[in-house]
Amino acid sequence: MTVNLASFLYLVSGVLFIMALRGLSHPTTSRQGNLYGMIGMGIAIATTLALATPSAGRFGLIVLGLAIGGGVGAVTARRIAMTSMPQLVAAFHSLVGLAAVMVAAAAIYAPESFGIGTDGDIHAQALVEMSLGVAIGAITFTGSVIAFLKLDGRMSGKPIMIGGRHVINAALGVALIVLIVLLVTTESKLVFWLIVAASLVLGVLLIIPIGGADMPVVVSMLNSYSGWAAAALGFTLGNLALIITGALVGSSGAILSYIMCKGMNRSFISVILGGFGGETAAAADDGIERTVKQGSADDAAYLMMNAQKVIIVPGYGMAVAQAQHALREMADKLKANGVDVKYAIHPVAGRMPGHMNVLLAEANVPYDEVFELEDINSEFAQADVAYVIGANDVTNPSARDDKSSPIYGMPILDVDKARTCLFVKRSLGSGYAGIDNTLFYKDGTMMLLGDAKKMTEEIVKAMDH
Amino acid sequence: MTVNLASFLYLVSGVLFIMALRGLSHPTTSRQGNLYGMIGMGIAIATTLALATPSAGRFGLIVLGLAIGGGVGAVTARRIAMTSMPQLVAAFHSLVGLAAVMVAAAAIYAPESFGIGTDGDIHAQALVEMSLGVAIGAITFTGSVIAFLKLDGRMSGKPIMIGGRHVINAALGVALIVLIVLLVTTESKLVFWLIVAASLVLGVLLIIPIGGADMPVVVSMLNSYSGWAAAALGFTLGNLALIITGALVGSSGAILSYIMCKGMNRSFISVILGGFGGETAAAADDGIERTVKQGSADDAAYLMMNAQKVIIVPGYGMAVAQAQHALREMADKLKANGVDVKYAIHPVAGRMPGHMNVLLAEANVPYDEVFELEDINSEFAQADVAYVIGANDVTNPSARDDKSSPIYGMPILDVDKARTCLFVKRSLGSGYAGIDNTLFYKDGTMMLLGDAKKMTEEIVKAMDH
Amino acid sequence: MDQTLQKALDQLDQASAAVRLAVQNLANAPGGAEAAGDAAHALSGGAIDPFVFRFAIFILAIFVGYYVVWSVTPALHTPLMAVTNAISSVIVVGALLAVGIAASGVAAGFGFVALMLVSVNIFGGFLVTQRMLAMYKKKDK
Amino acid sequence: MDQTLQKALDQLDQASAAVRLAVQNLANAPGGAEAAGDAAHALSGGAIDPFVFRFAIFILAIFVGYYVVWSVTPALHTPLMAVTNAISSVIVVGALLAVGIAASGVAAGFGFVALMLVSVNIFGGFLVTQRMLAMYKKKDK
Ligand SMILES: NC(=O)c1ccc[n+]([C@@H]2O[C@H](COP(=O)([O-])OP(=O)(O)OC[C@H]3O[C@@H](n4cnc5c(N)ncnc54)[C@H](OP(=O)(O)O)[C@@H]3O)[C@@H](O)[C@H]2O)c1
Ligand SMILES: NC(=O)c1ccc[n+]([C@@H]2O[C@H](COP(=O)([O-])OP(=O)(O)OC[C@H]3O[C@@H](n4cnc5c(N)ncnc54)[C@H](OP(=O)(O)O)[C@@H]3O)[C@@H](O)[C@H]2O)c1
Repeated sequence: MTVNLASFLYLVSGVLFIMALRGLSHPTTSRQGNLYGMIGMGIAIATTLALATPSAGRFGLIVLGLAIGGGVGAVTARRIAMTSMPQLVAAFHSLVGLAAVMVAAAAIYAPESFGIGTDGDIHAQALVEMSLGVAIGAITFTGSVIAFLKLDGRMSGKPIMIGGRHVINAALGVALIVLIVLLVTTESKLVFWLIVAASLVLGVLLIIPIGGADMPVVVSMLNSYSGWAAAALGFTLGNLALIITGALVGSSGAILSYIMCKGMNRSFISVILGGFGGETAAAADDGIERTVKQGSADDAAYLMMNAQKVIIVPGYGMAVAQAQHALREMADKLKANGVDVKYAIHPVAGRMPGHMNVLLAEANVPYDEVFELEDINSEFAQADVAYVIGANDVTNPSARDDKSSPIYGMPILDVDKARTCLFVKRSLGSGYAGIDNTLFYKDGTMMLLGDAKKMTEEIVKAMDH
Repeated sequence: MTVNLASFLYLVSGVLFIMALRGLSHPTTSRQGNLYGMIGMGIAIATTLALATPSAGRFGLIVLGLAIGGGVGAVTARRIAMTSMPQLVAAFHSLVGLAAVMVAAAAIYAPESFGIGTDGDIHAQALVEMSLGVAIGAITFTGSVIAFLKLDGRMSGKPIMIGGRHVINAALGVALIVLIVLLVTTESKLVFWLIVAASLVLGVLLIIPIGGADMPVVVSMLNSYSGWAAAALGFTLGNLALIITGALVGSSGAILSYIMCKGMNRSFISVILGGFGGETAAAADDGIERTVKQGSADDAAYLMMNAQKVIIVPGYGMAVAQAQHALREMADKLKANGVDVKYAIHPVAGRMPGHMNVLLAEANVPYDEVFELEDINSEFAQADVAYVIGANDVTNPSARDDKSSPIYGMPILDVDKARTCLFVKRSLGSGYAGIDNTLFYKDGTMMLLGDAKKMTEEIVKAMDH
Repeated sequence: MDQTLQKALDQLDQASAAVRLAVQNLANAPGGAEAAGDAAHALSGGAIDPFVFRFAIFILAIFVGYYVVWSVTPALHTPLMAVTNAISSVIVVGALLAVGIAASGVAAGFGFVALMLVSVNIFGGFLVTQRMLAMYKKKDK
Repeated sequence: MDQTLQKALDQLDQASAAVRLAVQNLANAPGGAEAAGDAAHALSGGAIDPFVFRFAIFILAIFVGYYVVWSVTPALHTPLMAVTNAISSVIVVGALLAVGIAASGVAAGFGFVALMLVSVNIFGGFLVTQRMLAMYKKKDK
C-alpha cells in the first residue's frame, strides 16, 4: 500500500469518526453513528497493518494483543451495570492515557521505525510533540485512576487537601517544561522517564483535592486531555486519523465540561481548585420551626391515580436505588388509567450528563416521553403532581429566589409550580451541593421518605387496590 | 518570507473567513464578523505580495489594478439601493467567475511562475484541477450575467425554452470532458480556450430556461459554483486560503439554495429544469361568484388604532414599492398609541433569503421586533389585525388546505387566523407562483388596493385625524 | 595510463550524471522512490503527496462550512450572500501572483484583468455588507 | 600521470561526498533550500513542511468537533462520552506500528502493552455504546 493511499484511508476513518458523533444528534441515527465509528476504527487498523506489513511472528503478537484486550473489553461492556457508567468511562480514559505513554516510549526507543529520525538524532520537532503527548497522557492516566477510585467508592470522595499543593503543582509544571527542553537537547531516555514520572505525580495531585461529586466534570476534562494527547502523537506519527480524532475528542470533553459547569452555575476554575461537595451538610438548623407533611405510598397512589397530568423528575437517588424499572411500571399503570405522564430531565441531574436519560432508556421509557428543562418547565404549572424521585438540588427553589445561596443562578425545574409535589428520598438531608431544600417544608409538598425503589414499588402495589 | 510562514498565514486567513461567517449567527456579532473577513482578505493579499516580491513596475501595476477595481467596488457599494441586492450579488458573482478563468489562463501561459511545471510539461494533476476550475468559473460567469440581466429587468424574466436544450446541454457536457482529457494529453492552449468557450455557452444555456422569479435560487447556486471553482484553483496553486474559502462558499450557496427550495416546497431539480414563474396568471376564473370587501385608508387606520395587537407581514410588493420607511412610520404611530406591533417574516418572502429583514433594518425597524415563521405563527390567533403588505403566496391558505395546489405543502403564515386581515396590493392578481389567493374573498379580509407605499402613507395621514 | 585516466574521467562523468538524475528524481517526485520502501518512515508522513493533505483540508472545510452556515440566522441571509461573495474573491492571490511574477507578458495581462475584476468584489462586497449590517439595530427606546 | 589520476580520483571522492550531502539535505529538509529561492514554485506548495498541513487539519478538526459536539442531543451525552472514549483509542495505530515493525525489542514490548490496553477500549467502548443506544426507543404503542 502506498503512503498516499494510506493517508487517504486515515482521512476516511477520521471522517467516519466525525459521522459517528454527528449521528448522536438524534436517537434514531445514533446506532448508525456508532457503526460508522466501528468501521472507522476497522479501517484505521487495517490500513496500519497493510502499511507496516509485520512479520508472521509480530503479526501473531498483534492478534494476541487485540484478542486479550478485546476480550476483556467485550466482557466488561456486556457485564457493566448502567449505573456504573461514570466510573467505567473514567477507567477507560486511564487506559488511553497509559497507552499514549507507551506508544511514545516505543517511538523513543525505536525512532527509525517511526520515521522520526535515528537513535540519538531524533527530530527536535518530533521530540517536542512527543513530550507534550506523553505528559498529557500520563496526567490523564493517573488523573483518571483517581477519578475512577473516587467514583467507584474505593476511595473516599472527600477532597484531600495537601498543604501548599498550588506551589507543588506550579513547581512540577516548571520542572516539566525544563525536562522537555532537556529532552530535546539531550535525547536522554532518563529525561523521558522523568517527564513521565513528573506527569504521573501531577495527575494525582491535580485530582485528589477535587471532591467525589465533582468527578464528572473531571472525567470529561480528562476525556478532553486524552484527545489532545492523541493529537500530539498524531503530529509525531504524521497520522491524519489521530490528528482529526484528537481534535474531536478534545472539543467534545471541553464542551461537556462547560455544559456541566453551566448547569451547576459554577466556574470551571472553581471546580478544578477543588474542595467542594466532600461533606454532606445536615439540614440547616436556623431555629425556625418547620413542619413537614409526610405521606405514605397509599396517599401517593391515590393522588396520582386521580391526577390528569403527572411529571416525573428523576435525580441521582433514582440511580443509586436502581429505581428506574419500578418507575416505569408505575408510569405504565398511570397511563393505563388515562393519566398524562411525562419525564423532566435537568441538564445536570444525576452524576454525569445524560445520566438519567440512559437509565430511563434502560427501563424502556420511550425517549419521546422524556423532555429537557427548557421544553417542559412551563408545563409544571398545569401538572397535578410532580413526582420527584431521588432528585434534590435540581429542584431547589433557592437557586431561583435566594441570592445568597451558593447555587443561585443555576436553572431549576419548577416542581413547586405543580399542584402537589411528591418527594421520594430517604431523609430530609441535602443533595450533592449540601444545601437545604426549602421545598420540603412547603404546603404543597408531601415527603415520601424511603428508598426510591422500595417506595415506588409500594406505590405500584397500592395502585392495584 | 518562507513558504511555511506563508502557508500558515493563508491558514490564518482561512480561519478568519470561518469566523466571519460565524459572526453572522447573530446581528450583534455580525459587524465584527465582517471585520474578520476584511482582515482575512488583507492577510491573504499581504502574504502573497511578501511571498512574490514583485518588481517595482509590477508592484505599480498591482496597486493600479487594486485601485481601479477597488474604486469601482466602493462606489457601487455606497450607491446601490438595498432593493437591488439580488442583482448586485449576481453581478459580483460573475466577476469572480471571470476572474477564475483569467487566473487559470495566466497559469497556463506561465506555468513555471505558478510552480505547476514548465511550458509544455505541466503536471497532469494541475491541468485537471485547473480545467475543472476554469469550466466552473466560466459557467458561473455567463450564468450570473444572465441572472443579473433577468433580475435587473434588462432582459425579460420569461423562461426562454430552446428546443432540444437537454440534448445540447448533455452534448456540451460530454464535449467538456473530452476537451479536458485532450488538454491533459496535449496541453494545447487552443483546447484550453475551447473549454472556456464551451463552458461559457453552457452557462447561458443552463440559465435562460429558468424564469426570472426563480433567479434567487440560481444566484445562490452560482454562489456555490464560484466556491467550487475557487477551491479547484486552490488545489492548483496549493493555497490553503483558497481551498478553505472555496469549501465555505460552496457549502453556503448549496445550503441557501436548499433553504429556498424547502421554503417554496419545490425540488431543486424542478427549479433548474426551469419554465416556472414566467407568466403571471390572472385571477382564476372558475365561474363561482366571489365578492371582495374593499376598504379605504381611513378604515384601515381606524381598525389598527383600535387594535391591541397588529402583526405586519411584508412581501415582495413592499420591496417593489420601497414602502419600508412608510411602514415603519405607521408602526411608530401604532406603538405610540399603545398597540403591540410585530413583524412576521416568511423564509421566502421577497425575492432572496433575508430580503425583508434587510429592508426593515434599512428602515430602522429593530431586529427584535422581527420574527420568523415558527416563532410567531401561533400568535396570529391572538392578533386583531394582520397587515399584509405586498405579500401574497406566503399567506395563501391553499398551500395548507388544498392538496391539488402546486404550492401545497409550503409552510405559510396563518394570517387568516387574525380577526381582520388587511391586504395591501395593487390588484387581485396573483404573486410569484401565479396562483389565485382565496384569502381575498374571505369574510375577515379587507383589500386595500393601491401601491404599498402610497397606501401606507395615506393610512399614516389618516391616523393623525 | 592516459586511457585509464580517460576511463576514470568518463566514469566520473557518468556517475555525476547519474547522481544528478537521482537528485532530480528525489527533488521532483518525493514519495515515488520510497513508495515500496520503508513503510515506517512513510508513516511519519515525510513522503506524503501534499494533495492528500489539501484534500483532507478541503473535506474538513466542507464540514465546517456546512455547520457554520446552518448556524447563520435567517434574518442575515442576505448579508451572508454578500459576504460569501466577498470572501470568494480570495482568488485574488492567483491574480496577484500572475501580475507580480509571471514570466510571460500575456499571463501578466490576464492577471491584471483578474485583479481588477476581483478588486471590485473585495471592496464592493465587504463594504456593502458593512452597510447592510450597520442597519440591523436592537430596540433601544 | 599517476598523481593526476590520484588527484582525479580524490576529487571524484570529494565530489560524490558533496553530492551525497546535497542529496541528504534535499531529502531531509525540503523547503530549506528553496526558501530564499523561487517563491512561485513555493506557492505551489511542493516545498511546504507537512507540519503546516497537519496543523491546518488540526485547526479545522477543532472547528468541526466544536460544531458536531454541540449538535449532540443532551439525552445522548452519556453515550457521547463513551463513544469519544472509544474513538480516542485510534492511538492503536501507534501501538500496531510498534509491535509490527519496531527494530528494538523494548519498543515492541511497550507497543504490545499499549495494544492490549487500547484494545480494551476499542471493544469495550463501542460495545457499551451500542448497548446503551439499543435502549433508546421511540414510543411504539
Ligand atoms: N449530572 C451531572 O453531569 C453532574 C455533574 C457534576 C455534579 N452534578 C451535581 O449533582 C447534582 C444532581 O442533582 P440531583 O437532584 O440529581 O441529585 P442530588 O441533589 O445530589 O440529590 C440526590 C438525592 O437523592 C437522594 N437519595 C440518595 N440515595 C437514595 C435512594 N437510594 N433512594 C431515595 N433517595 C436517595 C438523596 O437524599 P437522601 O440522602 O435523603 O436519600 C439526595 O438528596 C447537582 O447538584 C449537580 O450540580 C451533576
Ligand atoms: N425569498 C426568496 O428567497 C425567494 C426565492 C425564490 C422565489 N421566491 C418566491 O417569491 C414569493 C414570495 O412571496 P411574497 O408573498 O413575498 O410575494 P408574492 O407572492 O410574489 O406576491 C407579491 C405581491 O406584491 C404585490 N405587489 C407588487 N408590487 C406592488 C406594489 N408596488 N405595491 C403593492 N403591492 C405590490 C403583487 O400584487 P399586485 O400585482 O396585485 O400588486 C404581488 O401579489 C414566493 O412564492 C416564493 O416562493 C422567494
